[in-house]
Amino acid sequence: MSPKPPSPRDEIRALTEARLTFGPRGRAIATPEALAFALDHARARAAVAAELDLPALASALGRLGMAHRTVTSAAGDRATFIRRPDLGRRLPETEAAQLADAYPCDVALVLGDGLSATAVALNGVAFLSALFDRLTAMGLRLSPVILARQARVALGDGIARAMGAQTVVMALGERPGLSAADSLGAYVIHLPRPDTPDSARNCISNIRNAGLPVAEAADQAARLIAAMRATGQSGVDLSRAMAAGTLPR
Amino acid sequence: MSPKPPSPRDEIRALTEARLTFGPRGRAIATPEALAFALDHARARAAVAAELDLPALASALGRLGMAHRTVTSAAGDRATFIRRPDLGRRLPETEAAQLADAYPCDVALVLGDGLSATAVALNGVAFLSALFDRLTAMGLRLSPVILARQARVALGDGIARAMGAQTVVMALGERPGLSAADSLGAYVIHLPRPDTPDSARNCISNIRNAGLPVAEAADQAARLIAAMRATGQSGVDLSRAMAAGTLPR
Amino acid sequence: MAYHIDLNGTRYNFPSLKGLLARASPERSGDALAGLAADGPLERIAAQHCLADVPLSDFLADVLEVEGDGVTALIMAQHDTRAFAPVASLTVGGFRDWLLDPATTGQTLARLAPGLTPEMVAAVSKIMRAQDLIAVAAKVEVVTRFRSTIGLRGRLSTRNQPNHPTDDSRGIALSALDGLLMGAGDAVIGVNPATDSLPDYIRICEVLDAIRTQLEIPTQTCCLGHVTTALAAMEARAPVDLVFQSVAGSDKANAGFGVTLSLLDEAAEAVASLNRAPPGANLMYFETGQGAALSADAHHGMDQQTMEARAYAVARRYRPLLVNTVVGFIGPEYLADGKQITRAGLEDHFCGKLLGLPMGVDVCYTNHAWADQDDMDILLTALATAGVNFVITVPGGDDIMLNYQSLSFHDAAYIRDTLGRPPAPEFAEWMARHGIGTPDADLPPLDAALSHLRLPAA
Amino acid sequence: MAYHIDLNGTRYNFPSLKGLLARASPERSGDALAGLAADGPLERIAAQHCLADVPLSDFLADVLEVEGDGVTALIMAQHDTRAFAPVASLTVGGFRDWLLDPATTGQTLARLAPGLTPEMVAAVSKIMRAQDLIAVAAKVEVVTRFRSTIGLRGRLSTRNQPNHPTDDSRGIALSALDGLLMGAGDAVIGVNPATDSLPDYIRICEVLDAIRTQLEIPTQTCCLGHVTTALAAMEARAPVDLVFQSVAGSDKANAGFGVTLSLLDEAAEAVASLNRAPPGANLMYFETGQGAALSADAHHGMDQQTMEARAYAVARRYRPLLVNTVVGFIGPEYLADGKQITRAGLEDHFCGKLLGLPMGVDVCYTNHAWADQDDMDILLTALATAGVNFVITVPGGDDIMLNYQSLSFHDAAYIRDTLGRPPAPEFAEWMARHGIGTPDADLPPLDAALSHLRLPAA
Ligand code: B12
Ligand code: B12
Repeated sequence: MSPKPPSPRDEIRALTEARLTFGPRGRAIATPEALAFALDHARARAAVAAELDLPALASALGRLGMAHRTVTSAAGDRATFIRRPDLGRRLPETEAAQLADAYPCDVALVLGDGLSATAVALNGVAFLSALFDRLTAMGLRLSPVILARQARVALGDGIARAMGAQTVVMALGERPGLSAADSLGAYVIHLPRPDTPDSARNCISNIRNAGLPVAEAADQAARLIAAMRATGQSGVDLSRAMAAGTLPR
Repeated sequence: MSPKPPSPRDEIRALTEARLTFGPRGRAIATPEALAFALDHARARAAVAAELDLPALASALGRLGMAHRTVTSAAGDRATFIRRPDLGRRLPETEAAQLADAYPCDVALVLGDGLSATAVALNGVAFLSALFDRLTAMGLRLSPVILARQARVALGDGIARAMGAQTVVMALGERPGLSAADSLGAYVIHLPRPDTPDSARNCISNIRNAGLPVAEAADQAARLIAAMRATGQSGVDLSRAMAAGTLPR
Repeated sequence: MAYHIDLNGTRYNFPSLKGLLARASPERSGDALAGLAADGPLERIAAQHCLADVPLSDFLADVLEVEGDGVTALIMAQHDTRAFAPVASLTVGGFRDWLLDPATTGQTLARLAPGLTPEMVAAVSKIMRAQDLIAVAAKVEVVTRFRSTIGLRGRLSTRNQPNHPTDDSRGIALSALDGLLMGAGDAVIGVNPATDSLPDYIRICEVLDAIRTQLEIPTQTCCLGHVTTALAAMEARAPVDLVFQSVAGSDKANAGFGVTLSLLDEAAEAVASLNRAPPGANLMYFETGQGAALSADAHHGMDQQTMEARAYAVARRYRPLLVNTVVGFIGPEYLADGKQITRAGLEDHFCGKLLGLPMGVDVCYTNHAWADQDDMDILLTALATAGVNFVITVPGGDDIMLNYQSLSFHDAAYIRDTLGRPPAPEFAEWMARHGIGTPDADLPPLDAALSHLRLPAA
Repeated sequence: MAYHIDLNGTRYNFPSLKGLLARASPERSGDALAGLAADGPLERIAAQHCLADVPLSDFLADVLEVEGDGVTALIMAQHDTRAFAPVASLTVGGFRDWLLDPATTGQTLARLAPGLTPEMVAAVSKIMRAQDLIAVAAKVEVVTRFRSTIGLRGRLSTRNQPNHPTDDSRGIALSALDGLLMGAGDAVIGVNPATDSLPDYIRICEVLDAIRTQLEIPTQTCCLGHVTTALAAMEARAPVDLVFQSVAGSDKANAGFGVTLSLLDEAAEAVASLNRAPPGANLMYFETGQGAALSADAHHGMDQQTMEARAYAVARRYRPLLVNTVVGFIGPEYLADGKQITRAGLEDHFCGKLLGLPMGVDVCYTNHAWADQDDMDILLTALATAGVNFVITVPGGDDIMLNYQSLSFHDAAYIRDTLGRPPAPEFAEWMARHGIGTPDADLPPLDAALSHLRLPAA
C-alpha cells in the first residue's frame, strides 16, 4: 500500500498546536477535549514544581566540553520561588563571592530553571552550545555555564556583575503552557546595573521544537550580542535602532 | 431633665439583635453597616481561633468549690480541630485512662471549647454551676468538671464511658455568629455507646445573655436528665414522648 | 464492579463504582476527611477520564452497596425505564455532551427526570465545569405552587428567615417585616426554632400566620422544627402551611436526623389533610447539604456530593414546594472555603434541578470557614444565572440564632436589579399594591410595626 | 498627610494616604510581596473604616508622592473640577453610597468620569463588595466605534487572539478562522507577535488585513507589538488599524515597558493620519494589569490595585477603542489564586468603567497560579453581569505562544446563550449573513480554509 496522502487535517496539525475546533460546532467543548485539557493543566502544574536535574545537565555540558558552575538565588526553594520573585532575582553574596574567582569573560552564559525545569532539560544545553560556538567564533571570551536554581530573569544581572562580564545571556524556562512545557526564553542585556529596567533587555522567546528552532535562536542571540557590543546599547533602544535599519543585521 | 422615654427604635433594639434596616431602604447596605459587618466577621474568626483559658476556668470553678480535670481530644491543636471533626470527637486512650480513677458518678459534666472558647469563658462556669446545684439537689452524683480542649460534641460520650457515668452533659461553645461569640450549647445524652447516633442526643442551644438565660437552660437540662433517667431514653424518642405529654414536664 | 484506566503509562484502579465516583469528585475537605478523595490532581483526572467512559446503565445497580438501605430501594423504585430511554445507551461523558447540546431543551430534560438516578446525575456533574453546571441548570424550569408560584423562568424567589435566639414572637415579627418591606418572602417565611418544644412550635406557626393573614401576603409560612413536632402540632390544629424536614441520602443518615421514610409519609399525609392550600399544591419543604451524612458517619464510604444527590431522591418522593441545599452552612469540615462552597452550590443546584426538584440554595458560610462576603456575591450571581428557584435571606445577612452568614434582603435586591429577576408573580403584584420598594409603602414602618401587628399572646 | 482611627480601643496609624490605600486593599499576594499589605484582617478593616471617612478632595494632592512623575501630572491635568462637583463634598464612604443609590444613573456616572481621579476610584473600590463592583459597573455604558460598535448595553464583544509561537501566517489564519466560525472577533482580531522584528510585525498586519477584507468582516485587526515597532510599520505603510501598547501607572513603570507619553502621543497621531477608520473612530488599544508596575520596581510604594487604576489615566488620554486588564496573566506573584484573580478582575473593570474607559478583561490564569477553569467560568459570569465590554478568546482556551489559559471561543458562546449577550450589531449581522452559528455557514470549513484564503507571502 502506498502511504496515504496527508489529509487537510494533518496539514493543519503540522502548522499549529492550537486547540482548533474541527467538525460540528456544539455550544460546549466536547467531553474528551475538556478532560484532555484538565489533564494537561495538571501536567503543567507538575512542570512548574519540577527542579533542575543538575547531574544530568552537568554531564551533558561536560560531554560538550563546556565548564559549569551552580548557583541558587535567594529564593532557596520552589515554594518560595513562586511567591517571591524579588528573591528569585537576587544573588546572595555568598553565591556571588563564589563566582568571583572565575577567569575574566566578555559574556556570561546562564541557564536558569525559571518556571519550567522541563524546558531546560529539553532545550537548555542545545541552545547554549549552539550559542557557545557562535560567540567563540566571534572571538568572545565566555564564562562557564552558570546553572541557576530558583532563577528569575534578572538574576543574570547579578551573575554578570559578579563575574565582571559586560553582557549576559539568561536562558531559562518560560512558564509552561497547557500544550508545552518545553519553551525556553533567552534574555540578553548589556552592562547590567542593579537598577537597570527590563526595557534594557532583549528577549528571544518560544525557543523549542514547535517554536523558534534552537539554531535560529542562537543566531539571533549572537546577532544581538554583536550589536550590543558595537553600540553599547541593549533593549528597546537597540530594537529601535535595528528596526530603523541603522545597524548591520 | 427627666429621662427620655424609650423610642420605638430602643424598644426594637431590646427585642432583637437582628441587623434590621431602619430608615430609607436603599438598594445596598449602607457603608457604615457594611464595614461593621466586616469587622464583626474578623472578630468572629478570631473567636474561632481562641483557646480555652484553663487557669481562669480552674480558679473560677475552685471558687465555687467544684473540682475539675482537663483532657484534650485527639485533634491536639486548633488548626487540626477545625479540619478534623473525627479527631475532635475522639478521646485518646491516655486521656481516658487518666479519667478512670475518678470517683463513681451518675452524670458527667463536660465543658469543651467547641467552636468558641469565648463562649465558654463568658457563660461556661455559670451554666455548669447552676446545673450542678440542681442535679445535686436531685441527689445525683456528679463528676468533676472535665475541661475539654479541641472538643466536639461527641467527645463527651467517650468521657462518660471512661468515667462510668450513665448520662453526660457536654456544654461547649457553639460556632460564633457575626453578632455574638458567647453562645453556649448543651448536649445531653443517656447511655452513650461508641456508635450512638446524634438523634439520641438532646440539645439546648443559644445559652447566652441575649438568648436562653443560664438559669433557664440549667432548669431545662435538669428536667431532661431526670426524664432520661426515668425512661432510659434520650434524643428524638424522648422529645417525642415529652411532646406527646406522656412524661412529667 | 471494578474499573481501571491507563493514562500516560500509569494504570489507575478503582475497585468499585462508588470508589470511582469519590476519586473523580472535585477537591473538597469532607472527602479528604472521609479518606475518600483522590491522591492528587492526576489521580482525580484519571478517575474523571475513567468515569466518562462508564455507561449510565452501570448506575442501575446498588451503587451504595448497602444491603437493605431504604434510600437505595427508593431510588430503584423511582427509576422510570421509559423516561430513561433517550439516554439509556450513553456513557457519562456522552451524557454530558447530550446535556449541553442546544437540541436538548428544558422540556426534554423535564421528561427525562424520572429516568435519572441521583448517582447518574452526580457522576455527570463531576466531569462538568462550573459553566456546564450553570448552562444546563438554566435550561430546566421546575415550577411549584402554593399561594405563590415559584420557579418560573426569569424569576427568583426568596425565603424570609426571621430567626431569633429565644424565638421571641415580636423579635421574629420584626425581622419578618423588615424583609417584607424589602420584598423578601415570596417562597416562604420560615423560622428555624431555637427551642425544641411543641408549644413554641405552635406559637411560631401562629405568629407567622398572623403576619401573613393580616398583611394578606400571597405566600406560605413554615416553622422548621423536627417533623415529629410538626405532626404533634398539626394534631393540635396549629396553622401549619408546610412541613419541613432535613433529609439525607441513606437510612442511617436519616436515622441520625431522627426520621424515616414512613414518618415523612405520615407527615405528608397529615399536612395534605389540613386543606390549607389550593388543590394540587406542593406542601413539603426539605433541606439537605453536603457533609450531613458523613457528619453522622452514615455515608457508607460514598463521597459527600453523591450522598447529597441521593437525598434528592428522598425529597422528590414528596413533590415538595421547596428544597434547598444549605451548602456553606455545615462548615469547613466539609467545604473548606469559598471555592469549594461555590462549586458545591452549583453542583447541588444542577443535580436537584436535573432530578426535577424545585431547587433553592442557602448561599452562606460560617465563621470557621475560609470564605467571605465576596464569595457569596459571586455564588449568588452564578446561581441566578443558573436559574435558581430561591435563596434564603436574613436581616443584614446575619442569622443571630444559627450563627452563620446567609444573604441579606439587600443581596436579593442586588440580583433583582442587576440581572432582572422579579419575585413570584402573585407576590410582585402584592408588592406593587402596597407600594413596596417605593417611598410610600403602606405597610407599617419598622419603628411603628410593634403596635400595628396583632400577634398571638406568648 | 497622616491618618488614624481608633477601633475597639486600638489606635491604627497610617502615615500617608498612599499607605492607607495599601492597607485598605483586599488581600492579594503582590501587596504582601511589596511589603505594603495590612498586617491582618483587623488592620485591613481598620484601614477601610479610616479610608471611608477620607474626603474625596484629599485625593487631589499628589497621592503618589513622586516629584516629577508624568502620570501624576497627567492625572492632575485631566481632573475636571466642574464634573467633580456633584461628589466634591463626599467622603469615600459617602461616595460608595452615592454610587449605589438607584438615583445615580449611568448618565450621571458618564458625566462624572472626567471629575474622578484614579485614586478616588481605587479608594472606593477597596470598600466595595463584589456585588457593589458589579452593580455600579453595570450601570455604566461606554461605547466606542471603529468598523464595529463596542460596549452597547446588553452586548458582549470578544477579541479573537490567534497567537502562534513562530508567528506562522497560516497558523495564525487558521486560529483566527476557527474563532470567526464560532463568532469570535467583533472587538478585534489581535495577535501578540512572538517575534520582535519589523518585517514580522508588518507581515502579521497583512495577514490579518487579508482575512478581514476577504471575508468582509466588520471588525478591526491589531498586531500587539511594541509601539515603536508600530510606528516603524506605519511609516512603512503597513495596514495598521489599531496601535497597541501595554501601559502602567508611573513614568518609571512605563519606562520599563519602553514607552513615554510623548511616544504614545506620536503613535496616536500617526495612526489617525492613516485614515483607515470612519471619522471620530477610536484607534488605540491598551493592556494593563495589576502587578506590572511592582514587577518593574516602579510602584513607588503604592499598592498594585491603585497603580493599576493610574494606568487608566494614561489610557484615557487617547480615547481608546479597547482597554483590557490582563488580570490573571502576570501570575500568582501578584494575584495568587482564583479568589484574588476574581476580585481583581471585578475591581479593574469597575475602576476602568468609572473612569470612562471601554473596559474589557482577559479572563485568564497561568499554570503557576492556584486557579482553574471553574474560577474562569465564575469570573466570566460575574463580568458579563457587570456589563464588561469585551473578553479575550483563544482556540480551546489555550494560548500556545503566551503560555497561559484565557477563555475559549466556546466560553463566549456559553455566556452569550446563558445570559443573552450578543456581539456588536454590525458583527452579529455579518454572522447572520454568513450563516455563522448554523450548520450551513458559507465561510470555508477549517479543513478547506488553507486553500481558500489568499494570504500574503511570508
Ligand atoms: C451545625 C448544625 C447542624 C449540622 C450538624 C453537622 C455538624 N457536623 O456540625 C446539621 C446541618 C447536620 C444539623 C442538623 C440538624 N440540626 Co442542627 N445545628 C447546627 C448549629 C447551627 C451549630 C451547632 C454547633 O455549633 N455545634 C458545636 C460544634 C462544636 O459541634 P460538633 O460536635 O461539631 O457538631 C455536632 C453538633 O452540631 C450536633 N448537632 C447539630 N444539630 C443538632 C441538633 C440536635 C437536636 C442535636 C441533638 C445535635 C445537633 O451534631 C454534630 C455532630 O455530632 C446549631 C445552632 C447553634 N446555634 O448551635 C443547630 C441546632 C443545634 N440544630 C438544630 C436542629 C433542630 C437540627 C435538626 C434536628 C434539624 C431537623 N429538623 O432535622 C437536624 C438534626 C441534627 C441531628 N440530630 O444530628 C437545633 C436544635 C434545637 C434543639 N434545641 O434541639 C439547633 C439549635 C438550631 C435550630 N434551632 O434549628 N445541625
Ligand atoms: C509574563 C510576561 C510579561 C509580564 C512580565 C511581568 C512578570 N513579572 O513576569 C508583563 C505582562 C508585565 C509583560 C510585559 C511585556 N511583555 Co511580556 N511576556 C511575559 C511572558 C508571557 C512570560 C515570560 C516568562 O515566562 N518569563 C520567565 C520568568 C521566570 O521570568 P521572570 O523573571 O519571572 O519575569 C521577567 C520576564 O518575564 C521579563 N519579560 C516579560 N516580558 C518581557 C518582554 C521583553 C521585551 C523583555 C525584554 C523582558 C520581558 O520581565 C520580567 C521581569 O523581569 C512572555 C511569553 C513567553 N512565552 O515567555 C511574554 C513576552 C516575553 N513579552 C513580550 C512583550 C513584547 C512584552 C511587552 C514589551 C509588551 C508591550 N508591547 O508592551 C511588555 C514589556 C515588558 C518589559 N520590557 O518589561 C514578548 C517579547 C517579544 C520579544 N521577543 O521581544 C513575549 C515573548 C510575548 C509576546 N510575544 O508578546 N510580559
